Amino acid sequence: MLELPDEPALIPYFVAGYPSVESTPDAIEAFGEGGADVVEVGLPFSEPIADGPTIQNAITRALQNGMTPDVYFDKIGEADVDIPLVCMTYYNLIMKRGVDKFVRDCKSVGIEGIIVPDLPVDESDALYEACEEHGVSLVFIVAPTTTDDRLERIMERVSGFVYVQARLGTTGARDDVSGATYDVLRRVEGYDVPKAVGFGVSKGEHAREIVRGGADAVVAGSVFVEGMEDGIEEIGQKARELKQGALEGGQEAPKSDESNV
Amino acid sequence: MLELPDEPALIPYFVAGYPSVESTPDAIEAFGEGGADVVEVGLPFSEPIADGPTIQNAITRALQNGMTPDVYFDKIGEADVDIPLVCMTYYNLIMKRGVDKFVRDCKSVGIEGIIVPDLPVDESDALYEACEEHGVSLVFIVAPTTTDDRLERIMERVSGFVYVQARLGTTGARDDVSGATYDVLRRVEGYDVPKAVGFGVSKGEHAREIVRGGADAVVAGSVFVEGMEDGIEEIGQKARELKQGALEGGQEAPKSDESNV
Amino acid sequence: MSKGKFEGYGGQYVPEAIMPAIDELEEAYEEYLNDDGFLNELDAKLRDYGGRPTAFYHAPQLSERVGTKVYLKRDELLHGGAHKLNNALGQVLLAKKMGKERIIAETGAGQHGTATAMASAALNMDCEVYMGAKDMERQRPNVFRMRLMGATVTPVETGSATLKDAINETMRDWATNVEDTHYVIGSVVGPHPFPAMVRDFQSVIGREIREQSMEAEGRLPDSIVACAGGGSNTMGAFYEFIDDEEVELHAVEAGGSSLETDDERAPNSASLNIGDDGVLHGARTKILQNDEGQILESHSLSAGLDYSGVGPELAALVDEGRVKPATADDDEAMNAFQILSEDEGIIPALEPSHAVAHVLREGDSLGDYVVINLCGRGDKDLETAMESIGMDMDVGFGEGA
Amino acid sequence: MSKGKFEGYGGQYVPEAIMPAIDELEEAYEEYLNDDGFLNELDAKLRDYGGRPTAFYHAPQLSERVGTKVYLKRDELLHGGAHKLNNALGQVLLAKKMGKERIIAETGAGQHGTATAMASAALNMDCEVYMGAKDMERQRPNVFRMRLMGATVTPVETGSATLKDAINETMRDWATNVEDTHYVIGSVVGPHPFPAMVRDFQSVIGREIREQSMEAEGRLPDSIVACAGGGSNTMGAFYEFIDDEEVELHAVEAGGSSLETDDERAPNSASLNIGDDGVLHGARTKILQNDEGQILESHSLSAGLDYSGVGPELAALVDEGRVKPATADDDEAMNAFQILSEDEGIIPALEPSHAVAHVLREGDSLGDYVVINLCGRGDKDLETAMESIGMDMDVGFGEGA
Ligand SMILES: Cc1ncc(COP(=O)(O)O)c(C=O)c1O
Ligand SMILES: Cc1ncc(COP(=O)(O)O)c(C=O)c1O
Repeated sequence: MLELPDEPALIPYFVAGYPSVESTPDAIEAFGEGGADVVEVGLPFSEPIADGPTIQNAITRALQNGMTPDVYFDKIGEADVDIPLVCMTYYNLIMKRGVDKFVRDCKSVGIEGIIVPDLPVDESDALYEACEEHGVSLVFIVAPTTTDDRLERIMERVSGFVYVQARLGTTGARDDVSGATYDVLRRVEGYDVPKAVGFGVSKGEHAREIVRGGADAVVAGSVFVEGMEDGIEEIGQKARELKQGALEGGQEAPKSDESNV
Repeated sequence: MLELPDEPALIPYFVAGYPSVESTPDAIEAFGEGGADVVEVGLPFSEPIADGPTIQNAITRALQNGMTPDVYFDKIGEADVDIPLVCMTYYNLIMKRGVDKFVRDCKSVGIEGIIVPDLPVDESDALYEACEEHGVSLVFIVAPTTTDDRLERIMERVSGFVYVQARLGTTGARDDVSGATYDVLRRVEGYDVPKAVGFGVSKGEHAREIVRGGADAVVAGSVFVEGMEDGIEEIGQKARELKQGALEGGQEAPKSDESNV
Repeated sequence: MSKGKFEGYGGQYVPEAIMPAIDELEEAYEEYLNDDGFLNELDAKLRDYGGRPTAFYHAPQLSERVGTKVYLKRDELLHGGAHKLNNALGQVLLAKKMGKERIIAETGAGQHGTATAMASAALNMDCEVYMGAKDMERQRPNVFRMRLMGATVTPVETGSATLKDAINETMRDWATNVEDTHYVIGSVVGPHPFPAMVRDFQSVIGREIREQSMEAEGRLPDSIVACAGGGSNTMGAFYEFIDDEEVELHAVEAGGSSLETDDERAPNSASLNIGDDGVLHGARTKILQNDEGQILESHSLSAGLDYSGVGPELAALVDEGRVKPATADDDEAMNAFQILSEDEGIIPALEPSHAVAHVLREGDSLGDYVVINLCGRGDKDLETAMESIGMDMDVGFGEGA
Repeated sequence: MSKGKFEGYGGQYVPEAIMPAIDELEEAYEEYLNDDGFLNELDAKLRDYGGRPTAFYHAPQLSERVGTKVYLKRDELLHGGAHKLNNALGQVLLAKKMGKERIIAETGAGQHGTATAMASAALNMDCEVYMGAKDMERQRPNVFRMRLMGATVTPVETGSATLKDAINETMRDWATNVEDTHYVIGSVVGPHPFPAMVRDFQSVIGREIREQSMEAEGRLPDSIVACAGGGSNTMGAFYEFIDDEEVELHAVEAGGSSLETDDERAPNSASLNIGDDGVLHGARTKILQNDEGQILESHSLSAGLDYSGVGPELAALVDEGRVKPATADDDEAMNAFQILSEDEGIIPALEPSHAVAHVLREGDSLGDYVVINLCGRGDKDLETAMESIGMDMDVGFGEGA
């Protein structure tokens, strides 16, 4: 099962197979060296309805490059890192492979958590059971629009961390932190699971604000995918910036015990 | 009032203003010299629904050349011939000028008959009265489809000659004489008015057959209009051919007294 | 002996060869228009094939804009997209009863030709449509539609190679093949009995308006507004109400680019408004002509109104003061086309856009309750509109709006 | 907790952000679909604006050709030219009742976008339509129609820049603006409650068929045949008859150029026939996918059928054996398009041409009395047909037939 560190964590995301199939393990390693605490590795699906333009384009390119589930597991297996990995993909790929097999394959290459943006808790029975059985965390997203009763149900099943969607819309780097972020964080703060905030995070400053606002981790994707064309060093540097911001935010934040009242 | 000669007559038709406005009186004279007994001079109307392609095109050109009713009467007035003239036109031009004035203008330039292909006897009251008053013949067309009661009514009003339409359709030179011609001739033979056959006559041979079949005259138009571009001499020669055919037909025909039984 | 006159207009100014066929047609028409079997058969075709009754729609946004209650009589929903089918079905069925084997028709933009091709296909009759060669070039999709439906489309190259010439040519075909052929005239024009017959076949529009109006509003409208080319949708909408003096009848012609004419052309099609007495295509009526009686070429943005004559009965009704003539120019019509599209999501043909334009201009002076006869849909006019509205609407193509 | 399942198909596979809106929609839909006020208002709009009931036509020539009695349910006569308006009016009216201020929709060829733009104009709502940039190029007239009716048409440049991508993009817009925006899905696809709701809005077709069938023939048809893209006209025609086991229900998909697929594309759109279980656009259903679960690009001559998924309820009905799946390929559809045009003077859209093709092929094995759901007219397809039928029909242009 997935565990986040005690200090504010950075969870970078990128698309396996982009910019190339070969670069996939390197990218994971570069993130590790850049201070990432967990790496979310996107398995590309042809209809990425929850993703913004940057990630959509990366997905299209990754598919053209020949990225498939088999190749995905192979390449991830090649990566030499200690930090836990999370698989982000759409449900059809999981269903097609067979839910149980998919989870086992994840486990076998060091993937300890799964996020499926088009699988709300209501449809998650099969995947939840397989994850439980194989000891893989199932991460759910909580959105600004999530109602109280939905939140309750999500929290019953979530493990590893809860993915707090910082704003309505799709993935994509933004220039500011949405006010909605703090509202959602406040609503989940009573639950005993780490909170990771994503959707729009692109700067150290964002990371700092978000962690100061009560998050345990920040997720950033588009900003890394954008940098990917420029080479692996770039993403290491961006990772350091974000991790640094998160750490600073952690020092400025009220103690979680206090905020947990 | 219009009178045909005793011998088989030739009635050529052409469009005033085609090929040029100036050629109009010359054409009339050429027909006279070629042996025509009456000349039918078409006053061009923009919507010649009863005419075939040859005459339609001549009409379009004549209008472009500036032929108008005023010019028509002027030019006809310039022609130096002894034979009677007939005006062929569509009813709107007559109505627009004023029926009475139109007939008077005809009379004043030596036009002794009027043919209006879109004016069936049923609509002819006004024109009939004006023609009667000014001593101009009103020529009607009898078609292969004309019913007995219509024939009766037409024959009550016709004068000068009755225009026997040789076939269904529109004006235009044809290669043979329609069988319908003889049927119609037979139906009108009991009436005491000269019979002129038109629609499709183009050769001396046709003229001969038609007159042999009982006609007193042949009307030919398209064949002359076609020849008109080649110069005035051409039409004189064609006229002679047709007149010759008609005369031959007359010699071969049963005496009209006999056929009138 | 002259027949089918409306206060002197109308009559039968056609070649003798056609007269017997016209007499025969008149007889058949009089027989069948009082024959329940025929009428029931026609009604069934209009319903099951054509889609009658057409809807009667209170247009809320347009009403608010105009400041009076506006209903649309939705003959654009008729099969084929215009009121033309009412007449084509009636005539083709009549021709079939008469034992004719062949249908001919003229067409300008292709609407009447399409309706005739449809009716002929539905009733399994041979069909040939004459169309100006120039019009064929401009209206390829309609040419294709007619051919798809099995009609022969024959180009007419004479004259201006447009509607007028196609009518002339169809008359010629008829004069040639009159024995087995029926000429389906597309509007309330031509020799008697066509104006009366086409009116009768179209007057289902007005009968439905009366019934739907009573149901929707419990009363007759203050005004009925229709565009007039030849005037068949006009007479179709009006005829039922001639004796209801309290209902104003507005016939809106195409004002084109101007009401000024010269010796050869009229930059409009406003024969009811500026035409004068003459004979065209078999009938005496108001026509656009010059001082000598030559017919002027008419013009309008909307092909269906682009005609130099108008139905004789409509001419008579205008002289009597029963029908009020009006015009809307090209720009007003195009503007009305856009307004109705945007207000109600109904893209009208450019022809009835003239009627809409009149209502937009006259507003509540037409009364509290106005019916527009929306006699055709605008799909056929999208090209024209794209050209006319131009870049404003077009600029976004392929790059967001 | 999973909802809206049809034998395991269906469900709600959407981002969490949208789930509350979907729950809200489901509540509203359940409330209003039992609300007489709402239903009466919708019925009135369908009648006065849309032109319902649509005709029910016994096609004599086609029947003779097929050797069995064939009726056409004429939804091509609906305002806009296809059945799509039934659903668009229903959803936009529902959204208005729910207090939404903005309508969004995806469109492929432009039919559903046009219907949504129409309904939005009629009900005075803002409307934005997403359309693949490539589709916009190919369907300029429909883009123009939507813009005329006041809709914003936004090109989607991602992926293959066609329908699939437009759906993805509309989902994204919805996920962003879900609070004041309603997404009008155009077929019986997407997450619950869309498949059930769209079916309910379309099922007026089947209710009319029942009534008209009893009136015309005194009994129900032996077979009802409809084309299936997403399957909304299909479910609309079939739903009323699910329990009438004696009525065979045939869903005809686009066989395209071949039923063989490779790893990236299906040269067909036959998901009911050759697709398998998967999740696409919010629902579990039969989809065209490769061994890894990537969605295959579908293909069909007819843009409206060109979709890689199909409604979940239809998938379930096929598994149960209640609905018989079939295909007609591009050539058969084009042939049927021509035959119906020529036989009856009705030019069908290429989509229902597939249903016609099936009837032409199967003949009287479908029974003595067959109804085809003629869900759209072919005006939009004339270009495609001109290209495909080509010179044979084209050769005469400008030089006589
Ligand atoms: C939609 C529409 N409206 C009007 C007309 C004009 O004809 P009429 O004046 O006979 O109604 C046409 C002619 O094609 C037409 O297509
Ligand atoms: C005329 C027509 N028929 C059918 C369809 C396919 O949709 P469905 O399968 O939902 O009826 C479309 C889609 O645009 C269409 O326009």
